[in-house]
Amino acid sequence: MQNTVLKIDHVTHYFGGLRAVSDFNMELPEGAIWGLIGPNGAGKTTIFNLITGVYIPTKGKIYFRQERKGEFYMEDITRYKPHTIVSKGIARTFQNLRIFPNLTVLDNIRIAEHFRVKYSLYDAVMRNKKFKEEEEKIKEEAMNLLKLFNLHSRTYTLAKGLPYGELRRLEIARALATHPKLLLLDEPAAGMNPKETQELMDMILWIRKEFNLTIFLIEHHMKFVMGICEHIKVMDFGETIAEGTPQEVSNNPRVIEAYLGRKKYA
Amino acid sequence: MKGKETVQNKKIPLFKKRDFQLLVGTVIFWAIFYTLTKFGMMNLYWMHIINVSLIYVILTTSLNLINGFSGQFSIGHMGFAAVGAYTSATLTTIVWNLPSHGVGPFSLFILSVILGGIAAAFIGFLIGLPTLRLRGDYLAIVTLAFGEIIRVTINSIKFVGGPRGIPGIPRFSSFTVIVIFTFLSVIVLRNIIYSSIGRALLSIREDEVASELVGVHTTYYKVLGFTVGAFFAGIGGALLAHLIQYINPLQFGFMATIYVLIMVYIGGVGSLSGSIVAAIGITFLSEGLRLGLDKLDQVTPFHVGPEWRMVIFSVLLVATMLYKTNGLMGDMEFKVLIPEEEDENAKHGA
Amino acid sequence: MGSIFNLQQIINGIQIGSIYALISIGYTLVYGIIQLINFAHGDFYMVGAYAAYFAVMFSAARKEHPNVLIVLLISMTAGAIVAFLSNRIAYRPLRYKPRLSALITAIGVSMFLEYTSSAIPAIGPSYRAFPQSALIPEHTYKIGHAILSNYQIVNVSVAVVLMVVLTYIVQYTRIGMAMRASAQDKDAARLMGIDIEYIIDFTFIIGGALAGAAGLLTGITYPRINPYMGIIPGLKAFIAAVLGGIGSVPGAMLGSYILGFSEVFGMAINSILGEGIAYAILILVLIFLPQGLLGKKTGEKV
Amino acid sequence: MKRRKTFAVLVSLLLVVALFGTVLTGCSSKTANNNGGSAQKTESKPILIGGVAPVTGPAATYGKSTKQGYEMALEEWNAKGGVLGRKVKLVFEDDKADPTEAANAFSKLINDNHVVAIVGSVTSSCSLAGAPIAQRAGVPMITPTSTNPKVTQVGDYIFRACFIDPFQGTVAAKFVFNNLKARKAGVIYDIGQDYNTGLAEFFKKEFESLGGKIVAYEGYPDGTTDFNTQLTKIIDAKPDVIYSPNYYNDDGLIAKQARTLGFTGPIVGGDGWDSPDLFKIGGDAVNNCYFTNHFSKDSKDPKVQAFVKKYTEKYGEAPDALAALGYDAMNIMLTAIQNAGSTDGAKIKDALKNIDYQGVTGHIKFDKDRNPVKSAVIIKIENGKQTYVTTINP
Repeated sequence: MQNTVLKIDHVTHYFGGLRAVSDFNMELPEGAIWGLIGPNGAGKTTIFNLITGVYIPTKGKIYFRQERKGEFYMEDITRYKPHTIVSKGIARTFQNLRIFPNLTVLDNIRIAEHFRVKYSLYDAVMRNKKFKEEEEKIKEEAMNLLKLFNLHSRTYTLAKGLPYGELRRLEIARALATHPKLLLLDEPAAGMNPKETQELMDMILWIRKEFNLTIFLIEHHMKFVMGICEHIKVMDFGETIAEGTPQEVSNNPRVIEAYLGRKKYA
Repeated sequence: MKGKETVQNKKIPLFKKRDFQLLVGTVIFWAIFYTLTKFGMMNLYWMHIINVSLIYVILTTSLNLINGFSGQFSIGHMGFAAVGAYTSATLTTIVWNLPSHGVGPFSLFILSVILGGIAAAFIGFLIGLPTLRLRGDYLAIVTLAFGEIIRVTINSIKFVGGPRGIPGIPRFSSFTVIVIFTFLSVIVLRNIIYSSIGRALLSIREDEVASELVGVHTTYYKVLGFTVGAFFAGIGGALLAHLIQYINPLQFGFMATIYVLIMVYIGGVGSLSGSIVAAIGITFLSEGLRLGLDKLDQVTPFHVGPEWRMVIFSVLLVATMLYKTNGLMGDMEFKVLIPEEEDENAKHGA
Repeated sequence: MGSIFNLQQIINGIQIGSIYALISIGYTLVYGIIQLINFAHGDFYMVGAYAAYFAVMFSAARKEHPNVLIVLLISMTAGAIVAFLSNRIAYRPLRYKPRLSALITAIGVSMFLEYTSSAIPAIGPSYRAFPQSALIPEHTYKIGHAILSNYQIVNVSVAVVLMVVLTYIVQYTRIGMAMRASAQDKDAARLMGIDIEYIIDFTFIIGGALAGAAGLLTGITYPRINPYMGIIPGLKAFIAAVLGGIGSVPGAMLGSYILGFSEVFGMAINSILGEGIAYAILILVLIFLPQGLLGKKTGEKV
Repeated sequence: MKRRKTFAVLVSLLLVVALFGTVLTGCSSKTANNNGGSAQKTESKPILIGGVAPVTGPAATYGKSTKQGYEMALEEWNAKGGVLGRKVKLVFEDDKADPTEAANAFSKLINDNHVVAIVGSVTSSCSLAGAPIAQRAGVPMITPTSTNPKVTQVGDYIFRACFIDPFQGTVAAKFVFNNLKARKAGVIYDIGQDYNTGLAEFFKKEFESLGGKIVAYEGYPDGTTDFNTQLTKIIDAKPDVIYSPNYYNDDGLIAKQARTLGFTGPIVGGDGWDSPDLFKIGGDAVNNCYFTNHFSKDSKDPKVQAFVKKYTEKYGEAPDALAALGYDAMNIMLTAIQNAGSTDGAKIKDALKNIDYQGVTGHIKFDKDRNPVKSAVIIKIENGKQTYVTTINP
């Protein structure tokens, strides 16, 4: 039996009177790649926002696996602030790229390393030995990450000057710079051609291995989801309408109806 | 240029070439004007204007930290300057009763300036804590309101003279003192900006939500930036009090903040160099217009009075903004103000 | 306590609030469409007051009795023209540039209007007595212990009529619809064939006209004008607009009256700290309602 | 590259400006010499007098009158052949009623223009910022209108032509208590201005020590136009008299609003009331009002009559107290230079100390604190006219 990394327990969320997510449950096993699909407005991104603390669920709890002195336990992260959740080890990317446009590629990465920096305001003002060592360290780490993602030639370019594909990679690199245990990807293949999509699939599998991650992703691109995910959850109108392996899900009549009924993803 | 230096494994010495250049530059700047004054070759009026403009450098760069670098729109900056000025002037003038010609226990003066800064920082912290969750113009209006509340409060305190202000403040702010404080302020602000803390502030300006979601404790850093900005505003106010030798609450009203705000935006949001250029440039411009109008009055047949000084000033202000939309410097910095390890000379190009 | 919360003070509050409302509507309309804090707006009000002053003086010089409606029209036109020109010269070139650049030109325009009026000998820096009684002679009415002057009645009723007309324009006319559409989403509005620049001009003209009207009303009620008279009401109106939720017309009206009342009662409770009390109320409201009273809650989309 | 260039440009610009300034030190005296040399003898180069007042910004209205006062006095002296046989020339600077600007202006006049004396500034805050500079440079200075007692305490080169706050407040309280027989007074004053606050405080102190009662003591912030709130409170307290020690533009509105609210008793003020615009703004409401002043315009004194007539002809408006004080301050300074027989600062200062001058605003001698010793007159306003009531000696 694998360890559960993330446990979502009967989570329901309302916006005003509108129920965006109802009774969502999930136990995400360590090292897995899971997918979340569903038509537009089904509440997928809301789930991500609930996990990362952007919203606090109206009902229900979210737990995340933590380690203290070699002992593992599930910590309730339901009411934590987003930055705390990041420091616990959950990182994410965004549906509509949220890179810091007027900062360099390097700074985009270094900001994600920020909370692990160990010097204080005093050290920064004095620019003392401790500051310099720490800065060296995070810069080196950032450079390594940029190399891995083949972005090192862009180190000092302002992020707004990058082509789309590189921005996507930068966003993933930035998420990884927070040293996550769980990576949430919100439509990573959006706007990509088949070749790029294939490369992305390879990259995600490689990231999982390289960084020892658990991955949970939202995607519309069926081929992508079916090709990479071990387990898929399907949502519609805030409810989980089906889940299982790619085969099980693709044969599920409710799923077919949810998609075909809207003629959008036929 | 030195583009081929690689970053990794390069030993960084503790004292960098540019820091050295900056220090030497400042010392030369100081030495020239100090000597000129000492030997009576320097017009004391321009000396006075240099002093005032350097104090504006402190006020402008510190406001730029809040408005430009962390992207919080504050328009109550002179309120903090007021706290600094009043704290420090109360100590030197009322509590310790130092003689007004400005010789005497110099260390007490320095202490009072630092305490002024700390008091301003404390008020900044208290204000920042509840208000910095507001965004954009709502934050602006609350900072304005707090600035005015500070002014109204000081106005009602009899001990510090109420609307009569504090006269007879000892004249401790000499050129040397002001140069040292300005240098230190700029260096400290630069060091903060080129650190992880500065990057956190920048990320908040760029995209607050994304910043929070890559692990930046945005509230903490906003308050921190605000507090540091207030600290230096307090220092600036304290120095101004000991230069002008008189302060009153009206001096720190909304219009005074607007003046500093103009300097920040004319110089360029997010550029320390821009703030320095604009603070010095605008102070000199506004004084230069006095002389210009004197001359104009002599050569033209009709009378051109000092009433027109601010008219010309406002036209120049609008014209500059229309012509240089991002301010004089945009977000560029002078090379000496960028720590070497941060400047791979491709930073704004490529 | 009787002298603090009584009918007289309520009348005073309504009176002050009405003036603020006329100015702050212009603020909020402009803000709603181009997100510009138009610092020069208070000076449009000053221009309106001077236009009315010169109109009355002109007809007085010709020994005619000035027609109130014509004077009102003149001051509204003057306010509108200045607003329109400021937009064309100082704001429009910066339309797609960083938002705060336009804020600085707005400050520049404000300074320009104030200092130029002050420097031109025909206007000058001195206070001028507004010939109120040449326009409308004063009457007072007694209601219980409170005293109401016809100036206050004119003031409030003109303000209310103009606000109703404005609300009608914004809510029920084609151009009002276009204004609301542009405020919602400029790009979408453009795609729908709306000429955004025309709408913005129109908005400035309406805002300027209302400010001009407020200038005349102030002149009648407080017969003293000078080139710097717009600074403080302009600032207060801005605060009122934010208090009500900037961008919302009913919000600006509500904010203005709340500010008017809090000033009156703040001053009545303690005249030294009264100004501070009004600001403190503002801060409290914004801390608990960060979008202002009637502002739209724009939840950040993630 | 661009950055380096900008930096170079900036530095060179700064240096140019600074050197320009440095050069000017020598230059300005040279130009003056040249003027003198080319025209006549060296002695005939004009004597430069610095003048400071706010002519822009919200206080500009006060500065304008004061400046006109300076200019008129100067013209009269020049018409009579100048001072010490030389023409006098006014170098005027604006201070926007802001202390920082005032310090800049004083510094320019003293260090750049090398004026022999300064007349100014109007507000006490600006005078307090300028006085230390004048004192340090040994340039005598006289402020026409700054009433804060602290101004002349800055040093022995600093003089004033007007009353100090305690004097006017005290005189007004005596008049209200003894002559108007009022026992209950309400006070309304601008809390942002030291002049208004000062008068209000001293009025309160004296009135209470005489045995009167201050039933309401209300402030308003700078720039208020609606005083109804404060007045409602004051009038509810049923005072016999309202003391309003503010400037005429506020006082006119205050009187008007007080009358509208049903107050019929006298309203009393200080020299800030003295302006022709008071009637225009206040209309009938300023009837039955009194104020303390330096002089009465319907005084039989030929000096006053001549001044009022000439000023009205020249500027198309009757003089207010600020114009009269500006005029007197300039006259005092020029008389002192004449008496000193020199443009040396120390000598002018000594001449000022011993001056005995009959001005428009009274007979002026200075006490040991360099404040004028002169009596106050009480003016009553009736039907748009000022009438002399009584003189109260200090």
